[in-house]
Amino acid sequence: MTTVEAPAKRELAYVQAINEALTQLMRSDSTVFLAGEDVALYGGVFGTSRGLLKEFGPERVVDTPIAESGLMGLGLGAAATGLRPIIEIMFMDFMGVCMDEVVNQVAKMKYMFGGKATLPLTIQTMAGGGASMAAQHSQSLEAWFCHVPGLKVVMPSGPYEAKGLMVSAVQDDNPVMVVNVKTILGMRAPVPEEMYSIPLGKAHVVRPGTNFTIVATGRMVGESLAAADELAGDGLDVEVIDPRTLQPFDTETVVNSVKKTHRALVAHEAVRFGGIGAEYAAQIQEQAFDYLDAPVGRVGAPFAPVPFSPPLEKLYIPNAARIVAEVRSLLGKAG
Amino acid sequence: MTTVEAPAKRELAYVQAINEALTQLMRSDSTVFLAGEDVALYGGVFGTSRGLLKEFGPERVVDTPIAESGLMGLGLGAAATGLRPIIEIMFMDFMGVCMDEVVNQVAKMKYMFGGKATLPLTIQTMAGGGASMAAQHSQSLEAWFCHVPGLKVVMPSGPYEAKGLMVSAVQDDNPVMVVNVKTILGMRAPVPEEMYSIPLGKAHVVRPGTNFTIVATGRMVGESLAAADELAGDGLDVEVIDPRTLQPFDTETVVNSVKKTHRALVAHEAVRFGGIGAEYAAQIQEQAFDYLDAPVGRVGAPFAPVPFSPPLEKLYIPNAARIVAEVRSLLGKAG
Amino acid sequence: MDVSRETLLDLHHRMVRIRTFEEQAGKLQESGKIPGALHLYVGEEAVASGVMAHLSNEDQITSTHRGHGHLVAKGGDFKKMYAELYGRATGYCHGKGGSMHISDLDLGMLGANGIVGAGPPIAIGAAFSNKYRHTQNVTCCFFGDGASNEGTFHEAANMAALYRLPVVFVCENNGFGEFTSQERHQAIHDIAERASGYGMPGVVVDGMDVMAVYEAAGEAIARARRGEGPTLLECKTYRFYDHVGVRGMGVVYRDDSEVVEWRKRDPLPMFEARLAETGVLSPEEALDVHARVLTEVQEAIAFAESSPYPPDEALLQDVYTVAAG
Amino acid sequence: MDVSRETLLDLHHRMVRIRTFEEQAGKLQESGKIPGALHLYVGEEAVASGVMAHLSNEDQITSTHRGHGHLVAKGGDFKKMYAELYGRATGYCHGKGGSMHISDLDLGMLGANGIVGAGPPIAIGAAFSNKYRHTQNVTCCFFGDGASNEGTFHEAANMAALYRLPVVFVCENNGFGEFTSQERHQAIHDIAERASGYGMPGVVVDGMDVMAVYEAAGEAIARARRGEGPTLLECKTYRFYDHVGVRGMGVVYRDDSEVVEWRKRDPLPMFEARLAETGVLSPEEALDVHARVLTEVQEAIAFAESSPYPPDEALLQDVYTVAAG
Ligand SMILES: Cc1ncc(C[n+]2csc(CCOP(=O)(O)OP(=O)(O)O)c2C)c(N)n1
Ligand SMILES: Cc1ncc(C[n+]2csc(CCOP(=O)(O)OP(=O)(O)O)c2C)c(N)n1
Ligand SMILES: [Mg+2]
Ligand SMILES: [Mg+2]
Repeated sequence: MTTVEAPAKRELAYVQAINEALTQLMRSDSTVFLAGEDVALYGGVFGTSRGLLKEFGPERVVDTPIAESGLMGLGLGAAATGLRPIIEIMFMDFMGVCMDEVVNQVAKMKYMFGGKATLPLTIQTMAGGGASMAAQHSQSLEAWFCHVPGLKVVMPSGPYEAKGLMVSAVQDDNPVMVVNVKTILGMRAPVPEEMYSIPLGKAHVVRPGTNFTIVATGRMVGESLAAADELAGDGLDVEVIDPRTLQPFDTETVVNSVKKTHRALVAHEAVRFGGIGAEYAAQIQEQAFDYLDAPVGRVGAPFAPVPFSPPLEKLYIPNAARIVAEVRSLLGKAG
Repeated sequence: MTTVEAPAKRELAYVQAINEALTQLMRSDSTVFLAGEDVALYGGVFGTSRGLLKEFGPERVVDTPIAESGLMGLGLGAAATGLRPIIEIMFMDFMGVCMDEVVNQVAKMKYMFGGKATLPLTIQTMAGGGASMAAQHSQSLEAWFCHVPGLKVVMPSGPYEAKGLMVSAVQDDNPVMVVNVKTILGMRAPVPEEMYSIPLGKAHVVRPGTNFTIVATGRMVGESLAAADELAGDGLDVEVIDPRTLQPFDTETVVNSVKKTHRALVAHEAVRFGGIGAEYAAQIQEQAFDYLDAPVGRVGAPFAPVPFSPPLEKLYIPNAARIVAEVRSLLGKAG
Repeated sequence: MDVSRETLLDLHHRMVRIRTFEEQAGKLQESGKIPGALHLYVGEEAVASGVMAHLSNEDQITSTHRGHGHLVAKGGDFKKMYAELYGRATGYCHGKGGSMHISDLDLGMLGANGIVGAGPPIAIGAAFSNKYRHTQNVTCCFFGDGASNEGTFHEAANMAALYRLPVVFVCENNGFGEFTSQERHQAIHDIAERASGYGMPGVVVDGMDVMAVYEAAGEAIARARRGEGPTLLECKTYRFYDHVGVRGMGVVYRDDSEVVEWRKRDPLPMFEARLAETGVLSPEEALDVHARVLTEVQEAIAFAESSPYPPDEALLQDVYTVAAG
Repeated sequence: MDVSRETLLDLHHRMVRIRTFEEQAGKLQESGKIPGALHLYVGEEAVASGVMAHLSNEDQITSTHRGHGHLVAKGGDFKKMYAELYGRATGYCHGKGGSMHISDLDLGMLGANGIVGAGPPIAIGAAFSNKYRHTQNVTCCFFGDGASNEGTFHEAANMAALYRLPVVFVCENNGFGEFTSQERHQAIHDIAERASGYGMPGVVVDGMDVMAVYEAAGEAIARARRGEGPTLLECKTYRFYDHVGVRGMGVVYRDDSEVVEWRKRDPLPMFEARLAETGVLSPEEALDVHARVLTEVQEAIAFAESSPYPPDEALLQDVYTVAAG
């Protein structure tokens, strides 16, 4: 298993990249199993586990009742007794029905037990809006989990990250939540065929730039690249950074970038108020205060549940245009 | 019912202030009822509802099974059909077992229904460490709920706030979470005898000052006042602001203060990473960037679960000394 | 039990309304006119109709992700319903909820719900409120066989029995939770067996026979109104289409033959045959009903399609109740 | 069923160990030496002892907030236990967990738990693992009457029965959830009645009679080992002291007379009388056992009190597993 940063030739869709990661992980380690609702016979409602039942059988690819607390506890109990579970919570919006297991049990068991427990547990879920699925099937709640000591959180921005981060998550000996983004499951990109990992806790400079830094997560990485192209027209040379791992956050890479560019903005799909962007912005101004020529901006969803009606939802979800607008207003604010 | 800011003569303990608020609210409105675990016969494990069963009877003071999802749903269904419930979740750490009801049902019903629902629901709970109750009975999780559109969140810093904010919460026609702090339940202060309210969304300048702003929540308000006294020795004139309502946050009062003092720090008991202090710090630097002479600092708990062992827990929980140290280091950082 | 002609025709009318609404909704979604996910109620009409015939607008129901049928049976307005599915400002939720959150509090319909198992806790709250306010009203909680495995059902059922709340738990056992058959999600055959564990009666009824549902629901609801507490009423039924959308044959998780078998017991033709035999409603008259309802549906669809989308300002409205004045 | 002398003495020894550990722990807390909340197991010793006598260190248990008795019965080390209650570095959790999180994974004790109802989901995970790894090991899940109303129990019980997992749900029905009596938190008398709703056998046993528990647990555990799936074993017992701490008389939520009645059935003297009658253990020999255990306990307390608190660095250690090298 190697770490490959240079993109390969072969292209895969995001959903296929997840599927390939799961397949290779289960081939390489017999203690890895997948459990979730409709992950086996149906292959996952998003298709991420298609074909796994056939190859690995019902002992290792497990359809569960609709009982997320039981499901998450199953993962915890199995992880604490020598297995390497992958627990799928279909939509991130459903974390509420197993929140105690995630936050009070999974995240804290090791510390409460004085370090004795080792919990190689991966929680896989699907976040984001844009599919007209309304308020209970469209949320991005990663900020909650980044606030919980004991958890790691990753958010892949494309197929390459989807596979590499899934491999890293499953091979890590800690509970890791993999927050995939449902609206970019069809996105295609080169993905190496071998099982590679992407180091947790290291940000990726997606687009190098010299005079503005955009830190973007998940789907907003693509939107930020589009924004960067447009802003190039303003003579702005934007650096786009994808943290890849939201917790632990690679402060160093981001702060070094801002020390170089003197301006920054954080973009995510989650609600802006109390989103992870608040933490990142706070850290940037704490550690690069004397380098900042403008306040650290933030782009996120407005303070409302995700609406169903397509035009309202379109208005709700951050995009390249809003990022461009926010960057321009920050330049206006520049001291 | 009046709004009284001038403190009265009579003193009450924090716990008595809550009890008096509940009593007066139930006397004044027959649609108000209290439900929770051991709130009736036992009077609440913290004593907040002592005497209520005797005065109002079992129809209005309801002991429930240990079933927080059912309990929160009971509050929601009752609120949606004309009652004004107060739902007690004994420890804030238990929000995980009713998280879906709070976040996907209570918070979103009104919006999802196009505004038709009115939900005068109060959720009362107890946060904070310092009582050697370990990782699952000591958390401060308010940041989670401040990130959820549809909820309001208040955090009383003393007896006066405890009564006034409880009254406002119950009289508000929206879901309001009242986050009390268990370690200051014995704290005494003057509390008016009549039923008064404290306006939601308005911060309180607890201590006026000219050259440094500390925004502190809950128990950290008292710690910040102590810190301010000590810092006065450094020739610093610290303004201490208690937001009282965490969501919606009174940005204006805080930003105006910082424009005057040019320096700020946010202090809370919750874990620092991803705490509400991140949002407040991000807002301050966004809206007062040109006035800041130093980065906005933050004091919060380190990135670990709350430990049981008293010396470790003492080390874990933020206090006046840590606030003083952080303020001094910020002055060092001053540009 | 002898049932009045009015009631028989009313039950038939409710079923026709649901069937017609859903068939058209399915077509509209397949043609791309309705966004998002639709969970159709086709095949299960007898359950909602048989229960709702006993309820007034002051009686509440909680629903599920498969909620259109419940709202239609509760008296839902086709225009506002289609407009909601279309995401238009004229919809029940002004376009903000869509299929999974369609609701009408004025009819006591406390909302379709996107979270499986979310209904029971809300239902006991409404029932608690009915009791607290000394009304005779009842709350009916619809939930699926899949939902019966969620902890929320357990907690709510226990509390309902403990407090003797006026609630009826109506389990729509259609044999599947999404794509997982009942025998693959629980080790029991009758979900009603769970009732005794809470101290409430459990009843199993043929969910394809609207009269059977009407009768059993009547008893459970009357019992609740008398203050004798909750009942768990399991209705064995079947979903003719797929979990989401229309397609439902040639799927990996069930045999077409099973669908064919169940379709032989389609609740609507079965009931219409009975109405014809007993001379209550002739086949011609039945066709009339279908035709009238279809016209209503078509008018409602036209209304929805000609309705505006919500204005941009709506995005931030109704997150909170703003104090009057 | 005839039980060997060794087993009888072993059961007695486990009960004496629990009783002595708890009585002393209670005193230490009252004297302010042990911080935080203690939930004592006094009165319920027969349950943990009768179950644990069937388990090896490869068999797991999940526990509750009232977990000392479970860990003692599973073979817990007095020194590490008291040191943990004292919050010392030498404790089972290096002082980080305390009473509510005391655990020893080496003994298969997956932790006391501060969250009511948290055990069952974890237990089915361990049982799933036992099955997955093709072991013959069993997981016993202890939970209270109050916890039986949490949704987590429901979800775990359904999954255990569905997958025929090697788990035994041991309900310690001591008649109260905190300060709420069973009749005030559920409308049923026997929690074992809930078993049939999941498709597993339910058994009620006298939780004050260690032999009865031993026998019933033996059957349920053997059944699980044979791969025949879970059992719900309800043990009727009583908590002699208060929910938290020692005081338990003159409280608002129960009559002293009730406590007095139950104390007449104190599991330890009852069993000792039986051992004396049957000539297995004379009263004098029994006193010897108590004396020896008390000495152990006193040594352990001395060890705890002379142990250091965790160093400051410990605060941030063991939040995560750090990759070796
Ligand atoms: C808490 C939660 N888990 C999972 C889902 C995804 N989901 C939506 S419908 C459904 C199946 C529900 O089955 P059942 O309760 O039998 O209702 P039916 O669809 O058969 O009417 C599932 C698993 C969800 N919406 N909420
Ligand atoms: C989720 C949750 N709700 C409430 C509590 C508070 N609490 C601690 S112990 C307890 C009573 C538990 O009763 P039972 O399960 O019968 O166990 P017992 O104390 O009788 O042994 C309660 C309500 C908790 N710790 N966790
Ligand atoms: Mg179903
Ligand atoms: Mg109990």
